[in-house]
Amino acid sequence: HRLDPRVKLLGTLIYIISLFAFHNIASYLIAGLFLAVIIHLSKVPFSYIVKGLKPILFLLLFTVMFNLFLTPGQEFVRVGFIKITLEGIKTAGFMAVRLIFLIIGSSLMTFTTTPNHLTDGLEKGMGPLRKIHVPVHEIAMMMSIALRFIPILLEETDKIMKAQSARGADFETGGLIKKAKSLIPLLVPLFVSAFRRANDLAMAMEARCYRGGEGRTKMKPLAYKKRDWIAYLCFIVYWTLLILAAKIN
Amino acid sequence: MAKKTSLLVITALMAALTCIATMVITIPSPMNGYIHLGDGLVLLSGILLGPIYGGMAAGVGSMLSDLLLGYPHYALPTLVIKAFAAIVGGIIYNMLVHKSFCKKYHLIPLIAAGIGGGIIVTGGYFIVASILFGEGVAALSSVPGNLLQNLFGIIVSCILMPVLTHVPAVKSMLAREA
Amino acid sequence: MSIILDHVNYIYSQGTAYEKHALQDINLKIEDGEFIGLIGHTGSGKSTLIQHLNGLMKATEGCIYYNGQDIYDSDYNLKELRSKVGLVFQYPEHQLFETSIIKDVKFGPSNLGLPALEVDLRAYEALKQVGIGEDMIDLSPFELSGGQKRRVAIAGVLAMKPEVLILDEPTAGLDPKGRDEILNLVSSLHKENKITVILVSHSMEDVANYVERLIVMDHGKIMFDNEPKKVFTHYKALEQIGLAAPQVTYVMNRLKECGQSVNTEPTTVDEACEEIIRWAKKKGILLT
Amino acid sequence: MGIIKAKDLIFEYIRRDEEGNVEGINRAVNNVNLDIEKGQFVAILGHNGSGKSTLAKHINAILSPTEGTLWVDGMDTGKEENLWNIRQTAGMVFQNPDNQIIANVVEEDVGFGPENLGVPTEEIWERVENSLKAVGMYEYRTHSPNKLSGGQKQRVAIAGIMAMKPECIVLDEPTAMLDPNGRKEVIKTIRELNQTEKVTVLLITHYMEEVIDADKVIVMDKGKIVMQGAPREIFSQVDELKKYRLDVPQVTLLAYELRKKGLPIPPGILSVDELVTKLNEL
Repeated sequence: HRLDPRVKLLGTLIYIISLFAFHNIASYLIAGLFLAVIIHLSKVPFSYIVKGLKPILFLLLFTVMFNLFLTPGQEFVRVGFIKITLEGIKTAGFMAVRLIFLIIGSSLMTFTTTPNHLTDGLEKGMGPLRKIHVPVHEIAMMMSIALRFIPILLEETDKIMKAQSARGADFETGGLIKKAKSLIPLLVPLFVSAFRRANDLAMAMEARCYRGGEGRTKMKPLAYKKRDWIAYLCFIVYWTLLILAAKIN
Repeated sequence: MAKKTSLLVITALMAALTCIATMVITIPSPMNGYIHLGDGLVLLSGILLGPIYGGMAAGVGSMLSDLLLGYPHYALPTLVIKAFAAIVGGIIYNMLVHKSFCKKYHLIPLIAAGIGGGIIVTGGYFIVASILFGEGVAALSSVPGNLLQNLFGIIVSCILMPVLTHVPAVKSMLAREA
Repeated sequence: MSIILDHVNYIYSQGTAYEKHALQDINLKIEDGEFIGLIGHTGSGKSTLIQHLNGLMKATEGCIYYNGQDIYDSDYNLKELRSKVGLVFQYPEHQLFETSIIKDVKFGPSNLGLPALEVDLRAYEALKQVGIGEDMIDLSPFELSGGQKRRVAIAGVLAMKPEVLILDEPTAGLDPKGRDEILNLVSSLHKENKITVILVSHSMEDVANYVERLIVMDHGKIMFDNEPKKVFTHYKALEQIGLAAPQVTYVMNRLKECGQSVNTEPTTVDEACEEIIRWAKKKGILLT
Repeated sequence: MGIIKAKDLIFEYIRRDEEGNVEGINRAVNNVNLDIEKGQFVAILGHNGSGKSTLAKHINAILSPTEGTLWVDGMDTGKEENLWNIRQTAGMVFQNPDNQIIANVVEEDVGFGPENLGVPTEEIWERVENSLKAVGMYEYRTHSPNKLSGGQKQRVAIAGIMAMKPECIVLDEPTAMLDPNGRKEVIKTIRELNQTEKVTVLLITHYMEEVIDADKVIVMDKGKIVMQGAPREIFSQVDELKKYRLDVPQVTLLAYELRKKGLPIPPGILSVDELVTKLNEL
C-alpha cells in the first residue's frame, strides 16, 4: 500500500508481461501464488476484487466458449456437430486464467494507488525520458490538472443537463442522430466553461510564478525506502522462478 | 500570458472533457464495455489542439476514464490507441481544411479525420483483443461496438463543430492554430 | 391554481454511507400569483426543493400536486410541467449555447412542439420583457456583457410562458446596479404578467424589499414561513442558522433595547426612516 | 515611494470584429495615478467593467501598460526581467476559487507557488504549514479541495499566495461567488493577514460592507479613479456613489436619509452600532 508508486507501476508492468511471456501450468501457478501473496499484503478485501471482475464476466465466458469450440485439434467430446477439442480446453483454460490474473493484477494497482500518486510515479518513473526531450513534467502536470477538473466538470455537466431539461430539452429518446443533436445544448456550454476555466487557471498559475518544470523543487519528492527495494527484490525472485519453471518444462 | 502554460492547461481541460464524455453518456453493452461520446471528443481534441497536444489530451483523458470506470487492464492500450487516433485525425483535418473544395463542404475534413481516427481505434482495439482473448472471432466481436462508437463520435463532431466555431474562445484558438 | 407539497422527503444516495436527508417532511402550499422569497444557507435544501417543484428531482416520499394533479402519476406529462414551472438556475448565462440570441431564446418554446410562428412570437416577446432590443437579437450571446447574458438566459425561460417562475440567486456576481435591474425585472414580471415568482436569495435586504412571503429553510426543513416582517422578528434564531435580518431591523431593535419607543417592524430603509422620523418628532428632536 | 505606484497608467485593448479587423480601441485604464503605502489596506470599488480588474492585472504583471508606468516595490512592471520578482512580491487571488486551485490536495496546492520558486523541500513544508495556519485551514491540509465550501477554497487560494511570502496581495473580487458566510470568512482572513502579517492588501470588490474597515477606498469608473479617501468620506457621498452604479450599506443609506430629513447626525455612518449610539445621543 505504502510502496513507492514507481514500484507499483513497474511491478504491474512486469507482472503483465510475465503473463504473456510464459504460458505453462507451472508458471501460472507461480503467478497465481504471487498474486495471492500480494493481495494478502495489500489488505484489499477479497470481495472488492471479485466485484472488479464482474463487468468482464460475460466477456470471459465468451472468450472461453469461443476457444473451447473453435480451436482445431484432437476431438475430446462431441455433441451433435459441436465438438470440443483437448487443445480447446487447454487454450480456453489458459485464456481465462490469464485474463483473470491480468485484471486482478491491474485493478490491484488502481485500488492501492490514488491517481495522484500515479501521476507522481509517472513523472519520476519517466524521468530518464526527459533526456530524449519527452516533456515528462508537463505530462504529469497535465494529468494532475485533468484529475482536478474531472469532478468539477462532471458537476457542471449535471447542472447544465438539469438547466436544459428545465427548458424542455430531451436527452433520453430518439435515434443516433437525434441523440447527437440533443447533446449540443449540453456540450457547447460545457466547452465554453472548460475554456473559461482553462484561461483562468493558466493566469492563476502564472501569477504563482509557474514557468514550466525548469528550476522547480518538489514539496513531496519521491524517495525509495527499504520496503521499495525489498519489493523490487521480490519481483526479481518472481521472474527467476518463472524462468526456472519454463526451463524445467 | 505565456502560450505554453495556457496550452498545457487547455490540454488538461480537454483531457478532462474527454474523460467525462467517455464516462457520462454511456450505454452499457455487454460485448465490450459501453457506447459513449468519448470518440467524438478524441476527434475534437486532435482538431482543436493539433496532433501533439491533441494526442496527449485524447490519450490521457481516455485512459483516466478507463481507470475511473474500473477497466484498468485497458488503460495502457487506450492511452496509446486514442492518442494515435487523435494524432491521425488532427493531421488529416489540417491537411484537408485549407484545400479549396473543403471550404465549400466544410464537413469533409471532419468526416475524413473521423474515419481516419476510427480506423485506428477499431484496428487498435482489435489487436488488443486479439492479444487478450486470442485471435479470431472473439477479437472480432469488439469491432461492431467500436464502429458504432466512432459513428456516434463523427455525428456529434459534425453537429458540434459548426456551433463551437462561433464560441469566441474556440474561435481564437483555431485562429492561432492556422 | 397552486402547487401543494404534501409530506415531501428527499434522501440523497439512499442506502450508502453518503446518505443525506436533504428534505424533511416539507408541507407547503403555493398560491397563484404569490411572490415568495426562499432563503437558507448553502446546503439547507433550498436548491433541492426548487428542483422538486418542476419535477427535475423526484421525492423519495410524499406527493406534489400542481393544479390539483399529482405530478408523480404515471400518465402525468412532466415535460408540460417544466414549461409551466420555469426554473432559472444560478448563473443561467452559462447555459447559453446557440449562435444567436434569438435562436437561444427559441430553444425552450420549440422544445414544446409549438408552431414556428408561435415560437417566434414568444421569443420576441420574452426578449422585449427583459429589455433586449430587437437590434441585438442576431448577435452571438457570447458577445454580450455579463448582465445582458443573464437577461437573455432569463428570456429563454420566459419564452416558455411559465405560470410559475423560480429564480435561483439571479443576482449572484452582478454589481449593485445590475442587481437592482434584475430584481426590478422580476418584480415587474410578477406585477404585470401575474406570474407566481419564487426568488431564492442570500440577501435579506433584497428579499425584504420585494417579496410578500418568506420561507426560511434549514437542514432540509422549513423553519419559518410568513410575511418578511414577521420572519425578521426572529432575527436571533436566524443568526443561529447562519443568516441575518436586514441591517435596519437591527437598528430598530437596538433602539428599542435602549429604551426608545420605536416600532421594530420596519425592514426596508424607507420604512425605518419614516418610523425614526416619527419617533424623533414625538420626542421633540425634530420640529413637525 | 510606496509599494505600488502608478504614474499616468493607460491600458488600451483593441476590439476586433469577426474577420479580425480593428473595430475600435477600448481604453480600460485611463490615466491612473496611484500610490499605496506598505502595510495599508486599500479597497478599490467600481461596477463591472469599470477597469478595476484590468488595473489589478497590471500589478501582477499579467498585463503591461500601453502608456505610463507601474512600479511594484520599485520594479517597473513593463520590464520583462522583473516579471517573476514582481509576481512574488505582489501575489494575486482571483474571483473563482475553483479555477485557481491546481493540485488535488490542499497542502500540495499551497506548496505549488514555493515549488515554482525553487524553495528547498523542508522550507516548503514550513511555509505551507504557516500559511495554512494563518488562514485557519491547517486542519484541512490533507483534504481534497473539491470537498470544501467556497469560502474555504478561497482561503486555501489565499494561503497559496501567502506561501510565496509576498509583500502585498491583490484580491480581485474574491467574494463575488461566495455566500454570505463564505464572504465573512474570507474578509476576516484578509483583515487578519493585514494586521498580523503586515501584508499590504489591495481588495477589489463591489460589496460596500467589505470595505468599511479599509484604510483607504478608491472608486473607479470608466477606467479612471473618480473618488479617493477614507471609507467615511466616501460613504458620506451616497448620491455620487449611485452615479457610479454603486450603493452603500443599508445603515449608511438610512443615516443619509435621516440626515436629509433634518436629523442632526454626522455624515458617513458605517455601522449599526454607530447609528444607534448617535440616535440615542439626540
